[in-house]
Parts: sequence; structure tokens; C-alpha cells
Amino acid sequence: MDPTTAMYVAQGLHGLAYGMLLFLVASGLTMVFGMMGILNIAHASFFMLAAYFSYQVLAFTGSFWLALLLAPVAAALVGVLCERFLLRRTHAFGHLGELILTVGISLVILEGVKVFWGTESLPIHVPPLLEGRLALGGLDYPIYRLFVIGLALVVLGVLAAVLYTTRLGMVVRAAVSDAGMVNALGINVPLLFMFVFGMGTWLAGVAGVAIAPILTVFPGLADQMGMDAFVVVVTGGLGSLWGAFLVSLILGELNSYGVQFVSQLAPVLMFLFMAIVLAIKPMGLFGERE
Amino acid sequence: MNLPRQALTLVVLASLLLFGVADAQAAQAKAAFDPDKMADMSDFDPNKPVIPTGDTIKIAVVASFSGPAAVVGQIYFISVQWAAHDINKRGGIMVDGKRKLVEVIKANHASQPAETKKVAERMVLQEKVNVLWGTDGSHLMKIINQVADKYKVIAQSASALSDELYDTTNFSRYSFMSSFSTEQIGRAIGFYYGKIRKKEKKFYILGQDYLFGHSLADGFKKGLKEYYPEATLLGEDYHPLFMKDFAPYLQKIKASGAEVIFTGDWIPDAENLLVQARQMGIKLPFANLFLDEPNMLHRVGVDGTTGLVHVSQYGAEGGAFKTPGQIKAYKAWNTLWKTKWGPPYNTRLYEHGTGNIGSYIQQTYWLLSVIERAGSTDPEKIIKVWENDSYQLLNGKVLTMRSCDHKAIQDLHVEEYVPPAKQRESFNIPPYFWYEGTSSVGPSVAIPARYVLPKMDKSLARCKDKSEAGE
Amino acid sequence: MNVLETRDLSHDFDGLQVLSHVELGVRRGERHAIIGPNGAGKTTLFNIVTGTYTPRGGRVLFRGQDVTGAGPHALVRLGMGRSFQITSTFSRLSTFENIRMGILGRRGIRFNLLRRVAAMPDVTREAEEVLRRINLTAERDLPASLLSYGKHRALEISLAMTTDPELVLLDEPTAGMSRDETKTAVELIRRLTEGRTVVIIEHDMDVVFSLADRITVLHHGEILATGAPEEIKANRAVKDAYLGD
Amino acid sequence: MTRRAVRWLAGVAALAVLLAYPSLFGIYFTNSFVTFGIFALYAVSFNLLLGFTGLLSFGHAMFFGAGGYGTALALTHLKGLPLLPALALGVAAALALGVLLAPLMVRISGTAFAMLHLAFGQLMYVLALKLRTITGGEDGIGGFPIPPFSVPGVLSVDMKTPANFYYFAVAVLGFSVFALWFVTKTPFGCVMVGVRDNPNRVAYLGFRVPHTKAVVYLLAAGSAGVAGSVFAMFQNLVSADGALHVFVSFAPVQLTMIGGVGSFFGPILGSAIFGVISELTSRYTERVELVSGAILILVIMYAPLGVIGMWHAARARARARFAPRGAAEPAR
Repeated sequence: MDPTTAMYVAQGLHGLAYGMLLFLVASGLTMVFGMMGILNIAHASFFMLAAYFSYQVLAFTGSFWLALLLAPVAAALVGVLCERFLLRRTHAFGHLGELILTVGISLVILEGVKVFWGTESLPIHVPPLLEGRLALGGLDYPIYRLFVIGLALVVLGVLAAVLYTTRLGMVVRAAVSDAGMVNALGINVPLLFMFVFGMGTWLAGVAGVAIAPILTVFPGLADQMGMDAFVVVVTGGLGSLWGAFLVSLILGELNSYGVQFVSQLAPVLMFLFMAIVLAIKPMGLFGERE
Repeated sequence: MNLPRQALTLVVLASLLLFGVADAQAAQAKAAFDPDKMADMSDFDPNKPVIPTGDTIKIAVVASFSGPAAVVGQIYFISVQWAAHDINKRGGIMVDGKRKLVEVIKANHASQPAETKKVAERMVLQEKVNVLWGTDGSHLMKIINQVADKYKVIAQSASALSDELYDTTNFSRYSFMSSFSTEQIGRAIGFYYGKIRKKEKKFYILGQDYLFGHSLADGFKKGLKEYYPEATLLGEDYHPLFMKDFAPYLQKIKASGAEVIFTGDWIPDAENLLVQARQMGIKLPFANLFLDEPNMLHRVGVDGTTGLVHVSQYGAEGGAFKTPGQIKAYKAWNTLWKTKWGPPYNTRLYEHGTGNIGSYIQQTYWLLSVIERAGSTDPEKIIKVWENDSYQLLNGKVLTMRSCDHKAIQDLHVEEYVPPAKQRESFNIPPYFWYEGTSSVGPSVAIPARYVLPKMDKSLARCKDKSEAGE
Repeated sequence: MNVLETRDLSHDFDGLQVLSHVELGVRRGERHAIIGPNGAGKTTLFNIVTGTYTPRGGRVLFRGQDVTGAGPHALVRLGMGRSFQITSTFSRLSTFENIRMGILGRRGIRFNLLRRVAAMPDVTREAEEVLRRINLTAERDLPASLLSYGKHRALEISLAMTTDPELVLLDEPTAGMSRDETKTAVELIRRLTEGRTVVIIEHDMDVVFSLADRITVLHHGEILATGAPEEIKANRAVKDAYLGD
Repeated sequence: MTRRAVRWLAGVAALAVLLAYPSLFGIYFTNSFVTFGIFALYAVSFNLLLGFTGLLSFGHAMFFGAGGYGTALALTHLKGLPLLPALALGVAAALALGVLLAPLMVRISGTAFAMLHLAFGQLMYVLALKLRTITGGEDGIGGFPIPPFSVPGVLSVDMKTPANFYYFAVAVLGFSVFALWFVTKTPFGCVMVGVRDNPNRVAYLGFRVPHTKAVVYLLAAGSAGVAGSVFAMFQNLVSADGALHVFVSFAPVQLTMIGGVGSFFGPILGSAIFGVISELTSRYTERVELVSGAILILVIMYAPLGVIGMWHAARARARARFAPRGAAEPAR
């Protein structure tokens, strides 16, 4: 590979890595929306929380792998508690209330993070096993980023397997695409909501831990990621996993190649893309329902 | 005939270069910080600040004390409170026939323009503060200056860096800029590479896509033009604030063949940029302003931080600790940090009390010295003293307040970051390094003030027939 | 003369044919019932005729004018009125305010931002008059959602009538009502539609046969038969359709 | 005393307090009141969409910002522009944006409406940062002249004096709120509410729903523009963070929720409550996020209809408890 080609390939990989991470966050957001009809503003806060948890696990055990295992689960646990004791109780008052509630939750998490871990950024290192770069025919690519792509693929594979081969997955899919019909199926809906909410926060948590060695872990981490995930979900169509997947990858690549070719426009590209898509299809690429 | 005179000029110039301009200026400074007069600071604790009440000299620290940027407010507070604590223990300042203590009040602007105006007005109208001390973000400082102008209260711009704050549309008699400014910073780096280092020739600018990032870049471009015409700028890119993935930019820069990346990014962008560059195997040096935060530096370690080039407004050539007074003042802080302070003030960020923190502390001492010499909290009297005033800081550096547009004329320092073993050049007392786990300040080169005079807006009536040196 | 006519009307949802070649003619002044098993396309026909959907094929004529694809507001202004299968009132507004909305619509007061509605005695009086006619004066200030089912349906039907339409389309006006309620409703419909042309979708055959002058039977999107009640009763195809379904 | 007389007296008393306010409470609280007034109008204009027409916008800051930038740009570039035309130009900017977006926005509702506004709001914000030569980037446009309020040859009132600006702001904002309140009482106001409750039924009564929505949309845009314009003159600054940030779009949502979405005066009450709370938090704690987060959670958990909703519920309960049987009917 000549250097120019290598650069373009590398840019493509960068876009893929970021797009995959974005999808990990956005998938939970879109599932929760599809099922409960609410846009969970606090979703990215769980992403941030997982990053902080992973710092804590690392501080105690020194093992990144343990952090990758435990931190998302811990974040999901917090998510489930929020669902059970806050969201569920306000479900009856309509979506606007729930939406505002999630704003409240995100603010409290932000403050909580500052109380426990301070305001400075925390260092999280790439695990030694994944340090360094892989040289592949002229391409010199960080192993950790490849790992991130792989991890996201594995998680997505598991997610797809659960969603498409198990009965639970079928029910979840049905509920996400049409919340009304689960009632008819005779299923414990509150429990299902809690499960989906937990799964969504877990996915965000995995992304949070995976991104921690690349990004700065500081109290504004949620804002950084939240807006992007939001754009993905809205543009892809609220409640559409497939739409979220597609738009995540598009945004990732748009970011990479946008910087490469029209870097002056890069800051507005994402929002421009969203505005154009929504102007043509107000419900997003694959969105249908109100 | 002419020969002796030329020779004489040469000798003078050479001696100037040899002994540094700082020393030459030191003699001229109208006042100086004297570490020997420093009070016993052993009871200072930023978490339990002793804040006097009643008839005091009030300084409002207008900063972000909440939200993601709360750490900035913490840094400012400990800096200003340190100076205040010292002065208070010395018995305060004689103003208007009375000895008054210094009261520091936190004013949280939450990084919001509307909130800034509100809180600044509250400080002036309700708390009746004498000075508004600010702040991160020039757009917020602009608001503070407006409030200062409207209600005739002194404002000190200790950390907002925009040149525009003191141009013809924004200038206020009541506000003084004691920090350095964007154009100076850019030009200092240009001077360093063109006149001193003379190695790398190919540069790339990567900055934040907003006014501050562009101003810095403009300053750097101006500096290259002035002091390094042979250099080439291979490209300039501006990324959105709070960028997540810098890889695409870095990939592009890597392919361009640049030798140095100039950046004004601050955390979190600065940290993401540095960390991701090193992870990608890009070892290029960054010529920077804010890549000096120790936590971030530790994250990439010694290898990743060696060769960074940093502009400082609180640097010192030939070692930071040249006098017993400097060592005493340093130890007073460092001992307390080691033994006394709890979170958030017990992290690496606060270990040395030098760098930016040192600068904020010393700028505050300057303010208090001006008030002392004015003998009054009357803003008019303070203005009279501060205009054209000069003050020698703890580290020997001299700040001169240009009277026509209230900008400080000062030497800047460009520092190269070196591994712990070589940090002795700047950290010249045991243990002879700043940090063990990261490269840090090594050789520090003064960029004499006259090469990096702060930008002057000639359309400002007060400056019409003044030279940039203020004459 | 036909007030309403459809010519070769066809419609499908994503390829699923719901109406094919429907030719309907409603004569001035008659009460015309449309019956048929569930899924026959009755409500879709209503939705097309009243402008909710634009048909894939064919034309709709109202008072001899081609109105295919015209929006509901335009048809209402031409003299059409409609009630819905699922009660469609302003549930958070009071009974009075519901009726007043209709009165405003009839009077064409649409963009008046300069006068308080309370200061329009004509409108108030007229709305109260309507309430009296439908026996809802006592419930004047009750939110529509708190009305009993029967009264809520009555409100719905009279709301369709407030614009003084020449042609009224009623979509299952008595659905879900008790026997007594149905009786009152039929009475109300009879009273309110005096002098108007009515098209009514109805499942309750008693209602159909007591109200309708003519009946059209729709089955799988096609017209099976149209005729007087006796003819329909005797029609073999209709019997098959209902029994065989 | 009759109810009418009581109302009149209350009105006169309120007016007297408003007039005397600056001399009673000093500059700082005078300015606080102006801030409250600006956000009250802004929230009311937002609630005209949400509470009265059922349209939730996550990008209302667009119009607030357009008003601010319009006025700021006009005052910067047009020498000697008088006060009211400057205000009018700000409102015109907001209206122009409204006209531009209306054809798209009136055809959608619900989540799509909210999201599309978020998208355009963010686009405006990023553009304001990006188009530095026009907007001044994050510094925004500041330091423009604030013209006096003048009637040529008769009087000229300096608007840089806080008390004078207060009277001007109160007059402009008060009139705008009154105008919007009046609109809700007109036949058009009835139709608006109808669109919120049942747009389909509205269409079947002969009204054109999109046209109705468009007029409401422009009313909301214009009045948000008034708020933004006054804000720009009050602060003598308009900036991306201060006028277009997503927080600015979110502010009226919060204010309305706290006060009560179902009532015209809910957002005003919400602004007042929020003003008091933020005044207190800024004095006594740095945990600003915790306080506002907790308030939001508590409001949603325990007073989902806002303070006004809570008040109505409490009153209804009290009536039911204390009134004799049969008298529990609401007063006519």
C-alpha cells in the first residue's frame, strides 16, 4: 500500500471505530425510545458513569478486563434503579415529564461524579496487551482501536443473537417496534421495560469503558458523547436499531473523510446531515411512528 | 571614527543577551514581591479558608465553580486566596486611613454569559466588591469588563487571553490585563522556532474552531512571518470544541510531513489530542499553550511528553529557584500540599504552585501592591497607580502595565519538556525534577518583551501616538 | 340529483386493495346507510370521501363538483360534515367550548386575533342554543372526556352538525351504546339531520332499517348491492357475504 | 366588595409596585426582574406552542437568538438607529426565520417536531460559532450602542440607566405577554387549543390546521424574538452560548414544567420560582447541578402538572373536604 492509500484506509478505519462506539451508545438510546417512547437524556450519563466505574475498578484491581466486565454492569444497575424508582412512577404522566426527569437524573449524576471523583480528568490506560500498533502492508494502526472495533462487533453479535434467536429477544423487538402490542401478549411489561432499560445502559456502559483509554474521563464526558448519540438516534429514526447502526457508521465516516477533504466544514457536517435528513424525512431515515 | 561606537553598541547588546532583559528590567520595577516579607502560611487551607468579614477589601473571583469546568474555579480560588491569606496575616493593607484585610468571594459564572453578567452585578451591587478578578473565556471576561465599566469598579483580567478585550470597542479604563494575550503567545512560538531553535521548518496548525483558536493561530502565523520567513505552514485545521476522535486530523497531519504541530487546545481537547496522537504512534512535538496539565502528561508518560514545547507566562531561565526567597516561597506551598490539604487540592495539579497557579498568585500580589500604593480602594486612584506601573514577580519576571490600553508588557518563556533526569535545568533544587512520571519543563528560554509586545489597537484614541512599547 | 358521487373509486394500502371500482351515488335528502362486514372498506371510503386520503384511482364528486384530493377543511366549507367511529371531540375542553368551536367554523371566524370570543354574544347564544337542543345544558362546563358515553357520542354527532352541513357522514354513531342509549341517539340523529342528506355506516341492523332510505352493501372493497331496505333484505349475495364471512 | 372591585384594586396595587420597584429594591433586583421578565415572555411564547397547540420544541432558542442577533447586528451596523426600530428588526429576524421554517414545521408534530427543532437549533448554534465575521464567534456581538428612547423634539430617555431600561423592558415584555394572553382568549385562541386537543376534528370543522399552526408558530417565534431582542439590549451582548445553546432551548421547557404546562400563567410562575431558586443557589452553594437536577426530579415525581397544577389539585381537595355535600361543584 502506498502512503496515500494507507491514509485513506486508516481514515476509513477511524470512522469505523468511532461509528461502532457511537452505535453502542445509540443502540440503547433508540431501544429505550422505541419501547417507552422517551428520549433518555441521561443515557450518556450512564456512559460516563461506566467510564468512572472502570477507573475505580482499575484502581482497586489493576485489571482492565475486570473493569470491562464489572463497570458496565454497575452502570446498568444504576440505570435499572433509576427506571424502577423514578421513571416507572412517572410513566403515567406522559413523555414530557419523563423526558424532564431524565434531564434531572443526568444533572444529579454529573454532580455525583464530581463529588466522588473530583473535577480533574482521570487517567485510564490502554491495557498492556493492546498497546502499540499493528503494521499491515504500509498501514500502521493502533491495536486498541482494532480491539474496539472487534469488541463492538462481538457485543453487537451477541445483541443480535439475543434479539433474533431467543423468545425474549422476539418480545423485546416486538415491544420496541410497537409498545402497544406487548400488552396484548400477556407479558410482564414493567419487568420488560426494566430489562430493556438495563440492557440499553449496559451497552452504553460497554462503550464508556471501551472509550475511556482513548477519551478524557472528566465530568463533561457525557455532554461530549450525548449529543452525537442523540443525532444518530434522531437521524436514524427513533426506535430503529438498523437506522441507528447505519447513521452511526455514516457519521463516523463523515467525520473521518470530512476532516480529510472538507475540514473547514467538518464542525457543521453532522448537524447539516441531520437537518437535511429530517427536512426530507421528519421521522428520520427509518422512523415511522410518532 | 565610528568604530568604537559600534563596538560599544555591540557590547551593550551582547550583555543584554547574556544577562537577560529581565535583570535589566528588574532594576526599573516600581515595586516587587518580596518573599522575605511573606507571612507564615502554615495555617493556609483552601478547603477551610480564613475569610475576613466586615470592612474589608473585597475581591470577587468570577469563575466557573460548577459544571464540567469547575476545576478552573478551584484553581483560581486557591491562587487568589493564597495571596489574600498572606497579606491578611501581615496585617492587611492600609487604605483610606485604615488597615483593611482582603476578603475573597467566589462568584460562580457557570460558564454562561447571562450568569456572568448577573453574578458580576451581584458582586458589585450587593457585595460591594472592589475588584472583579477573572476569568476563563474571553467572551465572559468581556462581560465582566462591561460591568466594571458601568459601575466603575476595577477588573483584573488574569487569565482571559483575547487581544480584543482591550481594543477600541471593548476597552475600559477600569479593566487591566495582567495576563499575556493570544497574539503574544503565537508570536513567541514563532520567535522561538525562527530565532532560537532554528531546527524544524514545517509546521501544521490544529486548533479549536472558535475565536480563541483562530486568534492564537493568527498570532503564530504573524510570528512565523516576522521571525521565521523560511518556515512553511503545511496546513491548518480547526476542529469543533469537545472533539471526540482526533484520529482523522492526526492521520492527515501525519501524511502532510509536518515537523511541529501548533495548538492552543485546552482540556479536554488538549488531552484527547495528545493521548490519541501518541496512541497512533505520532511522536511529533506539539508547540502548545495548555498541554501542561500534569494528570494528562502522566497519562502519556515520559516518552509521550518529551519534546513538547510550551509557552509560559511564568517561566524562568536557568532554574526556577535562584534565591533563598524563591525556595522559601516554593516550600511554603509544597509542604502544605504534601501534608495538609485534602481533596480536591491534594492532586498533582496543585503540587508545585508554579506555572499557571504561580502566575495567578503573583498577578494577585501585583493587584494588592497597586492598591497598597494607591492607599485607597478608590478606583480612580488605583487606575492612576496601575497605569505605567511595573512589578517584579517572585521569579524575577517584571510586568509593566502599558498605560494607554492596559495590557501588560512582559517577557514570555518558551519551555522544552524533557525527561525527569534532565529537568534539573529548571528544577534546580532537590529532588531536581518536577515529576517522576512525565517529562516536564527543562530548558526555558526567555522571549524578551520587546519581541512580543502585546498587540495595540491604534484606533483606540488613548493609544494614537503611542509606540507599542508604551512610549 | 346526487349530492355525492364516487366514480370508479379504488384505493390500496401498500398494495393491499381496500376499495375497487366503487360507484356510489347519494341522492339529495336521503338517508343512505353503508353496511358490510368488518374490513369491507367502509371507513376507508369515508376517509376518501371526506378528504383524509387521496384515492389511488377514481373521482369524488360533491354537489356535482370534482373534489378528489381536496382537504377536509375545504369539503367542510363546501357543506360536508362528519362524525367518527372512535369518538372525536375536544376531550379537554368543555361541552360548550366544543360546540362553540363548531360555531366558529360555521361562521368562518378563523383568524380573528383581535376580539375576545367571550365578547361575541351571537356565538355564545348560538352554542347554548345547540346545547339546549341536544340536552347538554347541564353539562355545559364539564370537560367532554367526563361525559357519559352516550352523551359524549351525542356531542360528537352534534359537533358534526354545527357547521350546518348539507351532507353528513356518520361513522357508526351508535357503536358501543346500550339499547336505551341507541334509541336516544337514533332519535337525536333523526332530529338533527332533518332536511339534510345523511350517509351512515352502521352495524346495528335495527338502526339501519329504521333510519335508512337506501342501503349500500360493501364487501371486500366492492359494492355488492345498493337499494331500498327491503331489496337488500332479500338480496341473496348480501346474505352470502354476511353468513359466509 | 365585588370581585370586580377586588380585581381592580389588585391591578392598581400591582401596577404601583411595578412602578416603584426600582426605587424600592435597587439596581441589582431591578436587573433581576428584567431577566425574569425576559425569560417569562420567552417561556410563555414557548408554551403557546406546547401548552396551547401541543407542539413541543427543542429548538426555541433559535428564535430567541434570532431576535437577539437581529437587534445586535442592526445596532452595530446601522448608525443612529432608534430603540424601537432596533427592537422591531430583531423581531423581524425571528419572524423571518419562522417564515422560513414554518412550511416544513406545520406539517409535522410530536417527536418529529421536537427533533427537527433540535436539529435546526444545533445547526444555528454551530453556525453562530462558525460564521465569526458576522456573529463574532463565541464572543458574540457586544458593545453596540443602546439608543435612548426618544420621541423627537419631546423627550429622550437614556436606556443605559438600569431603572430606565427596566421601565422600557417591563412595558415591552408586559405588552407582549398581554398580547399573547389576549390571543388565547380570541376565537383564534380557541382554534389553537382545538389543534392541541384534536387536529383532525379541527380540520373537520372547516379550519386549515397547517395555516393555524403557522400563525401560532409565527406568534411564538415573534414573541421569542421580542424576548431575545430585549435580552440582547439588556446584556448589551448576544452570543452563541447565551442565546443559542441547547440549554437556552431547554430553559423554557423547565420553566414551563415547573410552573405548569396547562396554564397561560404557569410559565411565568415557573420563571419566578426558578429565578428565586437560582438566586439562592448562586449565593449558598456551588452544587448548582444537584439543586436543579433534584428540583426537576421532585417536580416530575410529585407535581407533574407544575406548581399551578398542584395548586388546583390542592384546592379541589380542600373543597371536597370542607364544603358541604352538594356544594363541591366548581363555581360557574
